[in-house]
Amino acid sequence: MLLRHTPKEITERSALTINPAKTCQPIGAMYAALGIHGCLPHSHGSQGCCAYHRSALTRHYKEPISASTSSFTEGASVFGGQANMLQAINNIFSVYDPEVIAIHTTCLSETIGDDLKQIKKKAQDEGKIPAGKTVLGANTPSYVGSHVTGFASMTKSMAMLAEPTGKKNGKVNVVPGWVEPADMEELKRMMGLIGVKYILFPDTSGVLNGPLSGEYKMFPEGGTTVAELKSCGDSSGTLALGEWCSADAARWLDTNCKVPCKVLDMPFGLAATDRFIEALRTIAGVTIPEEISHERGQLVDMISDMHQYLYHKKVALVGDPDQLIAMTEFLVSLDMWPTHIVTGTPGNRFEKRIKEITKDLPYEVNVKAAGDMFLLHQWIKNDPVDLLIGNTYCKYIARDEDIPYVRWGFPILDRQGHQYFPTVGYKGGIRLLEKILGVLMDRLDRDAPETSFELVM
Amino acid sequence: MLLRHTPKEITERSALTINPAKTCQPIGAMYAALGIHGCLPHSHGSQGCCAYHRSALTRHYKEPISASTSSFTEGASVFGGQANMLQAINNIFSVYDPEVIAIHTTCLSETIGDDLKQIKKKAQDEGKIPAGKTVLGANTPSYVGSHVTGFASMTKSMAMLAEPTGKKNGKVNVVPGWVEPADMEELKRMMGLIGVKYILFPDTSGVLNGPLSGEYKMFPEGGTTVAELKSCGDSSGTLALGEWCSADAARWLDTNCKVPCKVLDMPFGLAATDRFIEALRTIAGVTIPEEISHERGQLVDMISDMHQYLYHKKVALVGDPDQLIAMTEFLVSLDMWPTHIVTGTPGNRFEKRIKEITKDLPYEVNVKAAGDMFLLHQWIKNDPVDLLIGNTYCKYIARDEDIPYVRWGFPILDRQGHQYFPTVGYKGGIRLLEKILGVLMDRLDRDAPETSFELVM
Amino acid sequence: MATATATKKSNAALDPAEVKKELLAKYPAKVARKRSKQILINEALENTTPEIHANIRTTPGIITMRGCTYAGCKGVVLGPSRDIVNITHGPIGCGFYSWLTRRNQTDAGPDGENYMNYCFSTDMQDSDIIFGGEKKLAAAIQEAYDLFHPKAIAIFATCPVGLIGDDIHTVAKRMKEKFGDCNVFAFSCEGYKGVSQSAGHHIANNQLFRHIIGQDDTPKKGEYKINLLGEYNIGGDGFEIDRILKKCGINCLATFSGNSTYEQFATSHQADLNAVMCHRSINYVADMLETKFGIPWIKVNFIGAEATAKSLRKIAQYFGDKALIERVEAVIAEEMPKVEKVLAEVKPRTEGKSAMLFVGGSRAHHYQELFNELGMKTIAAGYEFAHRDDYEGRQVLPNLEVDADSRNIEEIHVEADPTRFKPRKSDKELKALVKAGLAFKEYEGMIPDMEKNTLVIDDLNQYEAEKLVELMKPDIFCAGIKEKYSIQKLGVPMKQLHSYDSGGPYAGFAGAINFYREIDRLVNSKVWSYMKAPWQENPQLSATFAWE
Amino acid sequence: MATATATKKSNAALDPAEVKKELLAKYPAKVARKRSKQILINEALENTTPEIHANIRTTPGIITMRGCTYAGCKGVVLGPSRDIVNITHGPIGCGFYSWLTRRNQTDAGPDGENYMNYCFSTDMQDSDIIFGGEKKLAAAIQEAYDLFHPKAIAIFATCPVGLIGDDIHTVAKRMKEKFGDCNVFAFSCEGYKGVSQSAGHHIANNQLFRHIIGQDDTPKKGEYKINLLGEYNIGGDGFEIDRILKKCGINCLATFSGNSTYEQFATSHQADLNAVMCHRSINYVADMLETKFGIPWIKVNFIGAEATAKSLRKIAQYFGDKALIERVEAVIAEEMPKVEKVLAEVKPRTEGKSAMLFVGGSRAHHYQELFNELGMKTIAAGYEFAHRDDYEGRQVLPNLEVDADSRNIEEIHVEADPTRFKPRKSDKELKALVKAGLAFKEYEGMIPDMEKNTLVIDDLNQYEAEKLVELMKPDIFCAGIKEKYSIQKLGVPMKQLHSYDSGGPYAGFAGAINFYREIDRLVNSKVWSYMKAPWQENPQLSATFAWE
Repeated sequence: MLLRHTPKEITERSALTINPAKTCQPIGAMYAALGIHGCLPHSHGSQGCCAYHRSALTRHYKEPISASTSSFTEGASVFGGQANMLQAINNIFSVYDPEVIAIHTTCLSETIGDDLKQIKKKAQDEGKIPAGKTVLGANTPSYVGSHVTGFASMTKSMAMLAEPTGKKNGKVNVVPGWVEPADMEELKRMMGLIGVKYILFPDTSGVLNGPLSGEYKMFPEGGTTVAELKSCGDSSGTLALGEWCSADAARWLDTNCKVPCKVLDMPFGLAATDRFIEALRTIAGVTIPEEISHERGQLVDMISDMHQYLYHKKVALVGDPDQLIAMTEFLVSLDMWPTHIVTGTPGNRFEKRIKEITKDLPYEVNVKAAGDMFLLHQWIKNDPVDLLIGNTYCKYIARDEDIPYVRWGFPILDRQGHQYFPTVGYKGGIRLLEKILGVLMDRLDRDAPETSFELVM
Repeated sequence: MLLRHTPKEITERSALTINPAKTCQPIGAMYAALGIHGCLPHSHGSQGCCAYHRSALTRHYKEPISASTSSFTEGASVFGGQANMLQAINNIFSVYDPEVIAIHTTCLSETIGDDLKQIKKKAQDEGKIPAGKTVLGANTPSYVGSHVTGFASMTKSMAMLAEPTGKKNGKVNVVPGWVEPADMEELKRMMGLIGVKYILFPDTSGVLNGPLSGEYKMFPEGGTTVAELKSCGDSSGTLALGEWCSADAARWLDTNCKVPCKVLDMPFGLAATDRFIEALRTIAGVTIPEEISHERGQLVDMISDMHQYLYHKKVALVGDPDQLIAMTEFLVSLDMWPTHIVTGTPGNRFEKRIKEITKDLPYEVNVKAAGDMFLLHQWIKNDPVDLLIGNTYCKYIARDEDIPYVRWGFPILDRQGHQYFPTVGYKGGIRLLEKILGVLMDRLDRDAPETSFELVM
Repeated sequence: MATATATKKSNAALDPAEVKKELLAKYPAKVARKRSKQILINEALENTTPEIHANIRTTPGIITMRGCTYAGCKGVVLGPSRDIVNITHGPIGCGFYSWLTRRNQTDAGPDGENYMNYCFSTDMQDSDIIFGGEKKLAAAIQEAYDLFHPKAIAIFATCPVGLIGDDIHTVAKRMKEKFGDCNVFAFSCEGYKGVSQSAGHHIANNQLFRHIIGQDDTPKKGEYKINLLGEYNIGGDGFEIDRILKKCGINCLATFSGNSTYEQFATSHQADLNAVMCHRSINYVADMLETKFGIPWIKVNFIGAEATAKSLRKIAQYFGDKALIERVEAVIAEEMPKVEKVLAEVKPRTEGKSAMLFVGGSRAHHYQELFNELGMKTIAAGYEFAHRDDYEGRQVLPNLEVDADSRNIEEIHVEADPTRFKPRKSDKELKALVKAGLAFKEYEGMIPDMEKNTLVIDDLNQYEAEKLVELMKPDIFCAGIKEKYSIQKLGVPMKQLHSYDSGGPYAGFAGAINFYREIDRLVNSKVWSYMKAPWQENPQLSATFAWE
Repeated sequence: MATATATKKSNAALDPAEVKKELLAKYPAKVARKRSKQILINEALENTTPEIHANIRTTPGIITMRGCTYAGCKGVVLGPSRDIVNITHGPIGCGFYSWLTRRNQTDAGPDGENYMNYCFSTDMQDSDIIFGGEKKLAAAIQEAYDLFHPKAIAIFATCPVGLIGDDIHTVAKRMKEKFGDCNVFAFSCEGYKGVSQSAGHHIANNQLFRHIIGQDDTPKKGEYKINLLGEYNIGGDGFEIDRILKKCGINCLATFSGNSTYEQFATSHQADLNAVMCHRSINYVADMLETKFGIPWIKVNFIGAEATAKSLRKIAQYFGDKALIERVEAVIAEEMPKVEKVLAEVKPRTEGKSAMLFVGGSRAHHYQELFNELGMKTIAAGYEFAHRDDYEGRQVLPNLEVDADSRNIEEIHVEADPTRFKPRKSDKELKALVKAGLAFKEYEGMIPDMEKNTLVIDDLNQYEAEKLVELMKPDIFCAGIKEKYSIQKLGVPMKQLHSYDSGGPYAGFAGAINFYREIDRLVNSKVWSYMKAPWQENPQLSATFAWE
C-alpha cells in the first residue's frame, strides 16, 4: 500500500494536517496574475516561494511560467523588503519589460509587515515605474485561507484598477474564478454566441495553453488587458462565478463603482450552467441562440442515455469550494450519490451549501471544510465509494483502495487534456460525463466475469 | 479467455472469415443517406437488412435511426421487388413525408437483378413521387466491397444529383467520407475560420448527435440539402477526403460536370490536416487565420511534451482504409510503431499505401486488406503490442491479451464521446493524443511497483 | 404536443376508439384497412376473446420493428448454443450483425468450448454469387473443422443462397460423413422467407429436431427431469431459473437454447416434462417431442415472482411427488420475503403508473406480470412476430388460415418413435392432473390477461408508436433497440425487453427484484425533468436582472 | 531569430566573448557588473583554474532557477528518508510543494515504515503567527506520534517561524524526552536564510550529525563497509548503484539520503570509507565523520559508465584487498559490454552534437561524463547553488571570503570522539594510497574538466538561458522543471536533471544505457521538425491549386 499508515479508525486532529487539500495563497495570486495580458507576477518573499509556485504551475500546464521574486535574504527579513522590491521593479522593467507587474506578498513579507502601497508609491516617486506601465499588488499571507483566497485577492486587485468614467461601456464583467484556460475560452465562446459584450478577468486562455512554434513569448497574446480592467468600472454589472474565487472583486466594484453584481456558482454541470446562461440572457435581454440550446440538449440526451451507469453510484470528492459545490450539484442531478466531500479551504458556508444541495439524498453526506485528504481517505475506508474525483494526489488513494478515479481540479500533474478541453458549460458537462462514464465502464469491463462481458453498453 | 480458441499458430484460410473487420455495403449507404437533409434511407431487400442496419447505427449513436424497407417476401424474391418498392414509395411519402428517399439495394435485390432506375421511372410515371420530392438510389450489393464501398456509392449518388447551370457558385465541394457527425461539424468550423465557401456532403452533424428536448424530429435540422447537392456541379472544385470513401463522387463530378477534384487523406493527425488546410488555403487563396495555426501549435506542443510516453510504442490497428492510412501516418509522426494493421475492406492499394508510410521504420509491418480480426489477434499473439486501436469488437482481444486499448472507428457500441468530440483536425489530434496517452499512462500507473509510482508524469 | 409528454401525466383514460382512429388517420386507405385489423380494442365479446390479425406481411415502406427469418433462426434460437460453430453462408453483413448483439449469456467454465464470442462467415463475393457458393462453403467448413475440431458445425443460409440454389444440406451431409466425428447440418433460413423472425424459429426447431434432438441415448440420471423450452438466457435469466430449479431439486436436462450445449439438445428426449417459456419460438419442438417421445408439455412463465412460484408449483404438481411439492413450497417461502421487501420499498413510487409493451412473441405478455406486481397498468401491448394463438390462445389453431407466406415454411411430420416413445403419464394420470387444474399443451395468450379497453396492436410500427406515446403518455414504453431513442426523445423512458439494454436477469425471484429497481430508476429518473431549458420554459424576459 | 533554432545547426563555434557581451547587454549597469563575474569564459590562465563568483545573492527581480533553504534541507536532504515523519512547521504551502515532487524512490518492502507518500504540516494560521506556534507544533508532534509511533520525527521551520521566534528545538527536545522511544529534532531552515538551497544542505548536514549519526553502536557486520554520501535515489539511481556495489561485495551501510532509513544514519559512523557523490550537498557530513570518527572520504561519481568503473576501482584501491579488486574488475568486465553495445548503436546519432547543463551543485559536472561518452560536447554549463570549490576545486576553500549570507549559517565545531575515533588507515597507508593516485578529501571541480572557450555560468537565469539558446543553439539543454518549457518553445529539447522528467535510473551501468537511449530520443525526435505549418514555411501562395 502506498498510504499504508492511514488507519481506518478516525481520531480527532487539532494541529497536524496530513496530505493537505489546499495550498497557500501566493500560488493563487500568481495564477490569477497570469490572466492579465503582458503581466509578470512577482512574489515578494524569499526565493523558494516563487520557485515552488512556478514549478507547480509548470507541472500542471506543461508550459513555461514566468514570475519573479524579491529574493529575500536574512537581512531583508530583518530590515524589511522594500529595498529588494524597488530593485526588483527596476530590474524587471529593464530586463523583461512587461506591461504589468502583479505583486503578491508571502508569509514572510506579511509577517514583517511590508507595506505594498507605500513601496509602490516610493517606486513611483523614484521613477522606477515607466510611463504607461502598471504595478498592482495583493496581500496574500500564506497563513490565511488557501490558494483560492490568494486567487480571489489578486482578482480583487484587478478590479481595483477600475477607473470609472461615468460613461457606461455596455459590457458585463464576468469573473470566471479559478478555472482552466480552456474553460475561460469556452465561457467566451458561449458569451459570443449569446451576443453579450463582456470583460472577462482574469483570463489565462492564450497564456497557459500555448503552441509550440519555435518561438518563446514570455508574454503571449492572451490575458485581460489593463485597458479592459480600467473600464470594468463602467460595466453594467458583474457576474461573479464562485463565491470563494470571484465574489470579492465583484462586490468591490459594486461598493466602489456602483457596478451591481450577482454571485453565481461556477457553471459546471447542467443546472449551474443553466443559471449562468439565464443570467446572461436577462442581463443582455437577448434570445438564447439555438446552438446553445442544442448543446444543452445534447448533455441532457447523454444523461438520459447513460443514466443506468450513474444511478446511485457513490462518489468521493476533494477540491476547492466553488468547484465542489457545482460538481456536487451536478452529481446529484445525475442521480449519483456524493458521499464524502472535502476541501482544504476553510469556510463553514461550504459545508452549509453542500448540505443544502444534498438534503434530499437518503443519507447524511460527510462534508468538511478545512479538511485534508487523510480524512477523506479514512472516510472512504469506512464507507467505500464507486468513484473518486479530485486532483492528482488522489491517485494514491485510488490505487490503494482500487477506486475508479477522475482527475479534476488543481493540480493535475500526471495527465493531459485539462489545458485543452473545457469542463465548464454544456460541452464541458458532456466531457465530464464522458470521463466519469469512462472510468466506471472500464471498471465494469475489468471486473465482468466472462459470462457477462458486454459488447453493447 | 474470451477468445479461447484462437491459436497462436497462423494457418492459411481461403474461405472462412472469422471475426470480420468489415460489414456489408448497405449500412454504409444508410449512414451516408442520413447525411442528406430530410432524407429517409430505404433498404430494397428483406426486412432483416434494414433492422440490422438500424440497430447497429442506433447502438453506435444512441440516437433514433429511421429507415424503411421493401419487406421482400418469398414471392417478391421470385417475381422481383418492383411492386414492393412502388408501394413503399407511396406509403413513405404519405406517412413520413420526407424530402428525399435514398434507396440502396441489398444482396437480395441485386441477385434477382431489380433495376432501380427503371423502378424509379415507373414511380415517377405513376405519380408516386410528389412534386419537389427527390428519390435517389445506389447499387450496394453486399457481396462486393464493404460498408465503406456502400458509403462511397451512396455519396456518389448524391453527387449525381448535380445540375450544373454553367454559372460557378464560388464554393468548394468537400466530401468528408465516413467520419462522425462531430468530425463533420469540426470540418465546417475550420473551413468557416479559414473563410472557404463549401458544400459538404454527406453531413450527418445535427442529425445523429441530437438533443433531448421532449420532441422527436424524424428529420432534424442537419444534413446537406438537395439544393446544395444540385449546386455542387457549379463548384470550383471538389476535395475528396479519403480514396475509399470519397473519391468516386469527386471523380464523377470531375468527369461529368468538369468540376476538378483532388483526393486527399482524411484529416486525422498533424500531417494529413496540414495537407487539408494547405489545400483549402491554395484553393481559396486566403491567409490561414492565427486561430488555426494556434490549434496546430497546441497539438505540436502536446506531442513534444508527452513524446517520452509515445516513443517506439508498438500499436495494432484495425478499421477502415481511409482512417487507418491517416492514423498510421499520425502514429509514425509521433515516433510510435504501428506494427499490425488490418482492414476487412479489400484493395491492394491499402497495403501499398501503408508500406509507403511505414517504409522508414526499422521493421516490416504486418498489413492486410480483406483481413479479419482473427488474424490481427494471431499477429498480436506472435508479436505483442503496447496499444490497440479499433472498434468495440477489439475489447475481446484487449482483455484477453491485456493491451491498453483506444476505441476508434465503427462501430463503437460500449462508450460515449465519439458523437460529440471530433478526432479530425488539430483539435481532434489533441483528443486522439489525450486518449492514447490516457490508456498508456493508466497502464503505467497500474503496473508501477510502489517504489516507482509517479506523481508527476 | 409531443413536448408535453415530459410534464403531463399519463393519459390512460383516453377513449381507445379515438386513439385507434388517430393511429389510422394518416394511412393510405389500403394500409389503413389492413392495420385496422391488427389494432384491437380489448373488449370481452360474450366471453370469447376478440380476434386479431397477426403473422401477416408488413406493408413495404412502413417502418416496422420486425427482423428476418435468418435473425429468428441463427440469431435467436441457435445463437445461444456455445459449442456449435455457427457459420453464416452469405455476404458478411448478416454474420456481422448477429455477432454478440443479443446479450445471450453462457457459462463454458474456464476451459469449456465456447464459440459465442466468434463470428464465422463465408463472406460471399460476387464470384460466389455468379458461380455458386458451395465450394467456398465446403472449404469454410473444412477450415473451421481443422481449426477447432468442434462437435458440430451449423450452416445458416442468407438471402442470396436460396436464390442462386446452393445446396447447403448436401454440402453439410457430405462434410459430416467426411469428418465422422463432427455433426454438420444446415438451415435454409433465407431472410426473405415468411413475414418475420417467426419463420426462422420454426425452421430452427425443425432442424434441431431432425439433426440433434434424440441423438444421444446415454442415460441421464436424476429425478424430476425436465427441459426448459424458449428461454434464451438474455442478461442471465437462464442462470437465475437454473438456480431456482436446482434449489427445488428439479433436473433441467436441456434449455432451448440459453446457456445450452450440443449434448443437452441431444439428450433432451429423456426428460419427463417440457416446460415452455416462449411459446412462439419453440412450441414446435414441444409438440414434436411429445409426438415422438411422449413427453407432455406445459406452459410456464418465470417472469414475475408470482408467476415463478406458480410455474414451480405446476411442475411439482405434474410430478405429484410430495417431497418435491414440499421442497418447492420451502423454496418459495424462502425466496418471496426478499422479493416482497424490495417491492414494498419500490411500489409506492411505481403504483398507478402505466406501461406499454411491444416486443417479441411472448415477452409483451410475460412482462405484464412484473408490471402488475409493481402496480402499473399495461395500457397497450402487442407482439412483433407472434401468431394469433399467442394473442388469443391455442384454441384458435385449428381454424388459422395458412397464407402464401406461411405455406412455404416446412411442417415436418413426426411419428411416435418405434423404440423410444414412452408415455410419461397414463391417460388416467393425465386426466386427473387436468382435473386438478394442470393444463397440458395449453396457452391462453395475452389478450385474456389484459384489461378491458386496453389496446392490443400487432406489428406496431414507428409511426404508430410515436402517436401512441404522444396521445396516451405512458410512464414507460418497452420495445427494442430500434425504438428506444425515438421514444425517449419524447421524454418517456424506454426499456428494451429483447436485450434488456444493460440489465438483467429479470426472470425468477432475483430477477423480479432487479426489474423492480430498474423500473423504479427509469420512471423516477430526474433526467426527464431537464428537457426544457429555463429560457424555453419562460421565453418571456423578466423586466430586469435581479442584481444583488 | 529564435524561430531559427529548430532548423539551424548548433553554433558552438560562436566567440564566447561575444556571447557573454550579448548576455550582459540588457542589464542595468549594477546587475551587469555583478553577473559578469559569474559568467566565465573557460581559458587556462597559466595552468590555474580561472575564478568565478558563486554562492552569492541572486539579484531581486531577476528570474532565477534557485529555490530556498527549506527546499535544500527538507526537500533535498531529509526528503528521501522514509521512516522519519517530516513535519513542516509553517503555513501549508511549503509542505505541499515538497510533497512527492522530487521523484526520490524508496523501497520499504511490502510492510516497512514509509512516510514518504505523506505530507505533514502544522498549517499555521494567523493566530499562530500572532500568538506563536509552539503549542500547535507540540500538539502536531503528539498527534503524529499517537497515529504512527515512528522512530523519529523531524521538524522543519519555514520563513515565519524564525521571525516570530518559535523555539522549535526546545519543543523538539521536550517531546523527545516525553516520548522516550522517538527521536525528535528540528531544523531551523527558514527559506530566507543563505542565498539558495545550499544553506539548507548545510543545516541538514549539521542536524543529521548532531541528532542521528553515531547514535547506534550495534556493530554492523560485513567487509568493505562504506557510506555513499550525496546520492538521493532520483529515478532509482541509488538502486542501480546498490546493485553494483552488492555485486562487488561492497557493503553500503548508509546512503545520504536516497532510499535511507533512520537506522542507516545512526550506524553510519561504523563505515570505513565515505564515498561522496554530490560534493556540494553533503561534504560537511563527510568532513565531520572524518574528524569525529576517523573515516576518510573520497570523491566518487557513478554518473557515466566509465566514471562508475573508475569510482569502483577507487573504492577497491582504498581497501587494497586483492579479492575485492578482482571482483570489481570482474563486475566491470561483465557490465561494460552491454553498455558499449548500446553506445555503439546510439553514438552515430549523437556524436558531434552539443549540450548545455545548468543544474544543481554537482550534476552539471557529473553529466558531462555521459555526454562525453555520447560524443557530445558541453558548450556551456553552470550550477544553480554551488560554491567556488565546486567550480574550481577544494584548493580554493582556505581563501573563500565569508559574506553576510554565509556567516549566518552555523558551522558546528566537531572534535575526535574520545572513545569511538578510530583512524581507518595509518598515515603510512594513506600516504601510500595518495602516492598511488588516490586522492582523499579532494574535489577538483567542474571547470578543469571543461574544454577551452566553453562558458561557465553560475546561477543562470531565465533571460540568459534563452539568450544562450538563441545564440548558441545547443542540441540539448539540461536544467529543471521551471526552465523546461521556455527552452522547448525555442525548439530545443530540454532534459530535467533534477527529477529526470519521467526517466531513470541514469547512474551506474544500467543508468548509462538508459541515458544514451533517452538522449537519442530527445535529440532525434521528429517533433522538432513540426514547429512550422506549411503556410508558415511558404507564406507565398502558389498561383493555382493543382487539381488532379
